[in-house]
Amino acid sequence: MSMHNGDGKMRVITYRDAIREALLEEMKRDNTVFLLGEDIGRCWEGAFKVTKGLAEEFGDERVRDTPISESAIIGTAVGAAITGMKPIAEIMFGDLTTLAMDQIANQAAKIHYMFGAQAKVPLVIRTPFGGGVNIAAHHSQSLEAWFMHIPGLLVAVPSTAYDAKGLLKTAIQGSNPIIFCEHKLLYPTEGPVPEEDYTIPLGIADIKNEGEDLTIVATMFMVHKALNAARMLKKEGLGIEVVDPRTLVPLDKKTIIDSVKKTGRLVIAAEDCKTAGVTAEIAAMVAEEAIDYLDAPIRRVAEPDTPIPFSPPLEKYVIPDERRIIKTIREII
Amino acid sequence: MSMHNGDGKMRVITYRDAIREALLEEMKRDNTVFLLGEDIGRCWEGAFKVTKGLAEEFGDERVRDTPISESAIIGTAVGAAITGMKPIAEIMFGDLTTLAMDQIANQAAKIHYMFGAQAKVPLVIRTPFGGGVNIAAHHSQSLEAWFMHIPGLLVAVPSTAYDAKGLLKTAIQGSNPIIFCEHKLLYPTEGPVPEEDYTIPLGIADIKNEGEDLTIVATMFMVHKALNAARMLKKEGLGIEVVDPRTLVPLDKKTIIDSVKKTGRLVIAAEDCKTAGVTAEIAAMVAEEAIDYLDAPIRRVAEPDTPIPFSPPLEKYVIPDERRIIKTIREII
Amino acid sequence: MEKGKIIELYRKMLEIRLFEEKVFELYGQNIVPGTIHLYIGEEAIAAGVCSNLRKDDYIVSTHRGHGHCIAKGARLDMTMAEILGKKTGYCRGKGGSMHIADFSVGMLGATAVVGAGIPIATGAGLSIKLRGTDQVVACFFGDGAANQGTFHEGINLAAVWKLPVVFICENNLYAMGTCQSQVMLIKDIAERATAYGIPGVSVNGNDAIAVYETAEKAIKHARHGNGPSLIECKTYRHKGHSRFDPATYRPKEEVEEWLKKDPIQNLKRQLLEKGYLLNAGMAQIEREVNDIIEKAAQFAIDSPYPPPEEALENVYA
Amino acid sequence: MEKGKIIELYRKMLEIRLFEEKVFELYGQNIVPGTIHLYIGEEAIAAGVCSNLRKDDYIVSTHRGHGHCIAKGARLDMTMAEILGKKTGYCRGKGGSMHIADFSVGMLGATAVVGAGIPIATGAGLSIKLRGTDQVVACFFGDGAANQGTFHEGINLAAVWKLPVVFICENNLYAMGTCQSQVMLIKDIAERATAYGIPGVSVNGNDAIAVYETAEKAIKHARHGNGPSLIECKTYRHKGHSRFDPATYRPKEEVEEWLKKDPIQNLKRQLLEKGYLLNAGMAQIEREVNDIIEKAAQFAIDSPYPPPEEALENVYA
Ligand SMILES: Cc1ncc(C[n+]2csc(CCOP(=O)(O)OP(=O)(O)O)c2C)c(N)n1
Ligand SMILES: Cc1ncc(C[n+]2csc(CCOP(=O)(O)OP(=O)(O)O)c2C)c(N)n1
Ligand SMILES: [Mg+2]
Ligand SMILES: [Mg+2]
Repeated sequence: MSMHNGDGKMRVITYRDAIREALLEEMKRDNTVFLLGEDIGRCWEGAFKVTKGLAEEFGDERVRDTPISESAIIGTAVGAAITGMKPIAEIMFGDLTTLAMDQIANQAAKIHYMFGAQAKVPLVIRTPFGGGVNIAAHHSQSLEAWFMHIPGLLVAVPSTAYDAKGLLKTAIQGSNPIIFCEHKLLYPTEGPVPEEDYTIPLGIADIKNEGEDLTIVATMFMVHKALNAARMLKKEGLGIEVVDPRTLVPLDKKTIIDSVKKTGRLVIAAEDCKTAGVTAEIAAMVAEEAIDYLDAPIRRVAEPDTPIPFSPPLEKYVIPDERRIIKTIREII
Repeated sequence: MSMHNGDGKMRVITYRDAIREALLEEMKRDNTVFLLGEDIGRCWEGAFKVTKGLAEEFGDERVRDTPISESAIIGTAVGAAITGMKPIAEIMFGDLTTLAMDQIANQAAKIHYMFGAQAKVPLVIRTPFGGGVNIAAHHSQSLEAWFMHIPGLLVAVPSTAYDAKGLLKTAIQGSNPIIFCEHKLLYPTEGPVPEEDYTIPLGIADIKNEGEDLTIVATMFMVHKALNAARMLKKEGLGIEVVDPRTLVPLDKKTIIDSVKKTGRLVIAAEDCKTAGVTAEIAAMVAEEAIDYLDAPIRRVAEPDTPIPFSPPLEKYVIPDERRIIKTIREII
Repeated sequence: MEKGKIIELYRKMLEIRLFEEKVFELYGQNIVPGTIHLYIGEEAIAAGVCSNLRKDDYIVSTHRGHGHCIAKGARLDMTMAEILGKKTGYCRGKGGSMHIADFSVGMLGATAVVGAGIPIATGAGLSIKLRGTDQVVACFFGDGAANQGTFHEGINLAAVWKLPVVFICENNLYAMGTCQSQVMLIKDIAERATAYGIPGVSVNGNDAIAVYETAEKAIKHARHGNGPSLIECKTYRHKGHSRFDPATYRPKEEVEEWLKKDPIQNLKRQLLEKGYLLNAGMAQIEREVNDIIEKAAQFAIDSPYPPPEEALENVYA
Repeated sequence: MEKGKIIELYRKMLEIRLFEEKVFELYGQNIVPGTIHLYIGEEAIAAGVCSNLRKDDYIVSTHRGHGHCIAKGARLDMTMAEILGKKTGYCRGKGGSMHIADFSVGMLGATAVVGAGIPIATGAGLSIKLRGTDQVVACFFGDGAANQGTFHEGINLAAVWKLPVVFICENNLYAMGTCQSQVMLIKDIAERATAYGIPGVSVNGNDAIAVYETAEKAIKHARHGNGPSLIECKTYRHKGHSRFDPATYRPKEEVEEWLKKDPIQNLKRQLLEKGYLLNAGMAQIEREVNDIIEKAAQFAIDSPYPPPEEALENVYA
């Protein structure tokens, strides 16, 4: 884990609380910031309780419960964003961004460009992705790759409480639409977070573990599985470098390539379906820009191309885990 | 151009007519096949006139004009498909699939799996992608990569009249949901098409030009630009092999890899935005499975990550052309 | 409504109630994976509507779908097995509670995407029209779903094409923690039928006979080629929205008032008053229902999980 | 409506008409890239509505948006330049006819996705409410757009939150080749307001004064914090849907009848009858308008295209 640069104190808090703190601090700092989404208000406080206490703190006008109208949630946020506000929209499950794809891809992401830079769209879309809690095909997907493919949109994929808070604050302070991808299983995970104010710039990868023998680029919950794998392999004397891009757009190609130059071996691990997923872009980028430094084929660890099944043994089988990471590493080392 | 295997006569017809013939023949063969979409009926006959004459031939019940309700178009098609019909839904512009992404990705593609194979979803979604006619950011995108990333969905990307007809007939006769991607600029292009009945299996790439020195995997309209580039480079004595996958799901990895084994050099050309696009998956696949055969970095020719601008010189600048293909080839040869 | 039918209706409702209570009990034992949306309190709707349907008619269901399954005639054991993620479940464990289906009885599936079933029901209606049969589709969805774009697009299309679909809005006043008045200005969702030029009616969703009779009319209307209707059934869920929801956002008095309106107690009272059933008959039905539910639960519990590699099957047909 | 205002209204409508005729002429000369959706025949709506708006009020527009731009006060030269794809256009050539915007006069942009502007207008209304100003949003869209999910979701949300948005449905009876009766069973789209609990009214969209007065009421209603309304303006496009559409799907008699109801001839007649303007005054206005349009066209024609590399700019702010 990279250390915070400031010299302020750290506390250990959850990823969930880190996100909530970012919302809270930015709403205090800037009264054009407001939240909208389904059941984020005082009755429910978010399906994952991320907005706990915020309606009490800021009132129902700034923490707005909406109807079940995903398209209108994003469309409304776009309209507010281009007229001076800074909306933060929550889509309750990442799978439901499908209902708002026109507003996300065609409106939010393109307005600044299409209108010749007359308007800015400072819009944050928060949504949880990922499987592992047995809620099946409509509530477990990881769709980050779709959003990487939309020019004009930024994509954040924090894996720790520290990264989540710092990146979210940057996102809120920014001027561009950004999809802020959270992971259901990360919410309760804990990590050190500074007491003082801080932000993390977009597009700076974090080397979560240093190593000389192989590079794993991992995102979201897979970062932790990669770190576990790295720990296990360390016992065998293998040094695995775990690179967490933290944002997919912009992507910190340099850190990834530098790591590959050092280790000569690359595994990419993400939880989404393999074909045309997050791992594809990173593999392609390296095959284009750093192939000569590779001493072995690139390997991808991802979900097989199936919907997420419900039954626990089935779900466990498709979501990549430490064993698959280690098995994959052994294939090329 | 690969030749048709039968010994029947060929005629030269347009890509548009080839698609129309496939629709016509399959509607004749199977009366559960029907069409629905905006303005596909007798008043307009499709925004690109693909359904010309079909309402006259089969009546308004089987060639159904719909309201401007993309989500209901696909949802309705799904409901019909799981109850014994074979709908072919047209989405007037590929950019508007964004409005139906839940029905496409979460319903059509997942129903067979989620319900434990109780239901089949024999649904064809036809839609035109691509730029080049100055209709800007909301009518010019190429979003094939999104669909590749949806397990349960098939993806066809025909580049010629011959491929379009043969693949569409296979798609209609099949039992799975498939997105049949057409390209606006291909509609008027002509090519030989057999008079007799034929189909083309999914997942079989076509080597559109043989060569020893470099492989270009190209899709849709880029196939033709790649062929032009190959012709120009032939004069310099360079043999460029142009591989057209014809379907992205399933993807004919073997033909691609065999070509790379032969040439040792790979350029991938598609019209969509580069990041996390079609070219990413193909590059990643080769970097995983055939990296040792490469004598040079993989190169991708794709749109830069921008929305499609309106003004002709701007649009021309972002859509990859022969010059960019040749320039890219020279970088690695 | 004749006596025999009412008793059947009662039995169906009881089946749903006791099934759901069993699910509740099992998840107390931690053997139900994921989340669960219980239908307790809303039984009169599924049972009242589906009692009008033939086996070859269709229904389209929601995340709160166990009651719909049972009312349409799905087997209790295979339903329970699916909810437990077992290989013997309707979807071989791939779907679970939120994605259950039984095509053999015309139950075209639940979807966990709120409102997504509406155009699918329209499509089933279109299929009926094109195939020229006289089947009917009943499409269930909640008050929350009535604010989805698919409600608008799906119902409009069914209206324009005069399709045999009955749209049934189960208005339990809440969508998760959000009460209806927070998200729409109208009181009766049935009013939205006006926008599509089709009949719309609100009915007491806790009165099984009223639901039955209202649905009967709409289903006949549809079966005779007169197109869709919208029926709003006012009801209430007795439990929280899902597994861990204590539902503290609902005023106590409101909850109490509605618990008094329990649809099963309602119908039971009527049956006893009319002398259609005596206490002994009641008790017997309860015993019988209890019995098949115990068996279903045991079947589900005893069934194996699917082998992990099955996760890779059935992506394509 | 007072005399001066009516004359202004007339001038605005004429500006739109002659602008569109110029566009038509220019694309005959093959210097308008892409497709074009002309507003000819519908001028009374944009002009009638926007005459009630302040400069700091907002509008949201559609693929048929030139009239909205001009009515809200956008410059003719920069509008024409955008349509021609020139660097001097409002969007530096990046947007074109279907994606034009002038934020300096509160024209928040056209979208080429039918219906997509509706929730965006709701969002502008929310922004007004949160910022506590007394601005108003007018949101234009077509009859076809009224069948999009966004219509339902966007208007409902504006209703629930009582936002200052006036939804204006320009019902020109057709969406491309599809006539209204093919895609909805109701005659008056204004009826759909009922579904959201807001006022809905249908008005003759070819009568500029009627549009003005109806919009005036709705805009005041919104400005005073009483929430949104839906106004349906019945109208007709004189030309085809887009560039190459001969519009043969429309019955001849229908076309002829509507051509007689030309909104500009209508208002001209009234102005002459009331003696507000004499023939000479009319002619002078026409000359003046013609003049600025010629200048605008010349400006656009003379302007350079953007340098190609600008395609890569402005993806992010
Ligand atoms: C489109 C969509 N948005 C949000 C959710 C999350 N969610 C699941 S159930 C539910 C509430 C549904 O309310 P309603 O339609 O009234 O049905 P009820 O649960 O009351 O039966 C929500 C918001 C979802 N599954 N789908
Ligand atoms: C969502 C969507 N579907 C389809 C289209 C293609 N299209 C462009 S304009 C149009 C008709 C729109 O009709 P209407 O809303 O009545 O506006 P009008 O053109 O009559 O002014 C259609 C179908 C589109 N741009 N967006
Ligand atoms: Mg509800
Ligand atoms: Mg219209």
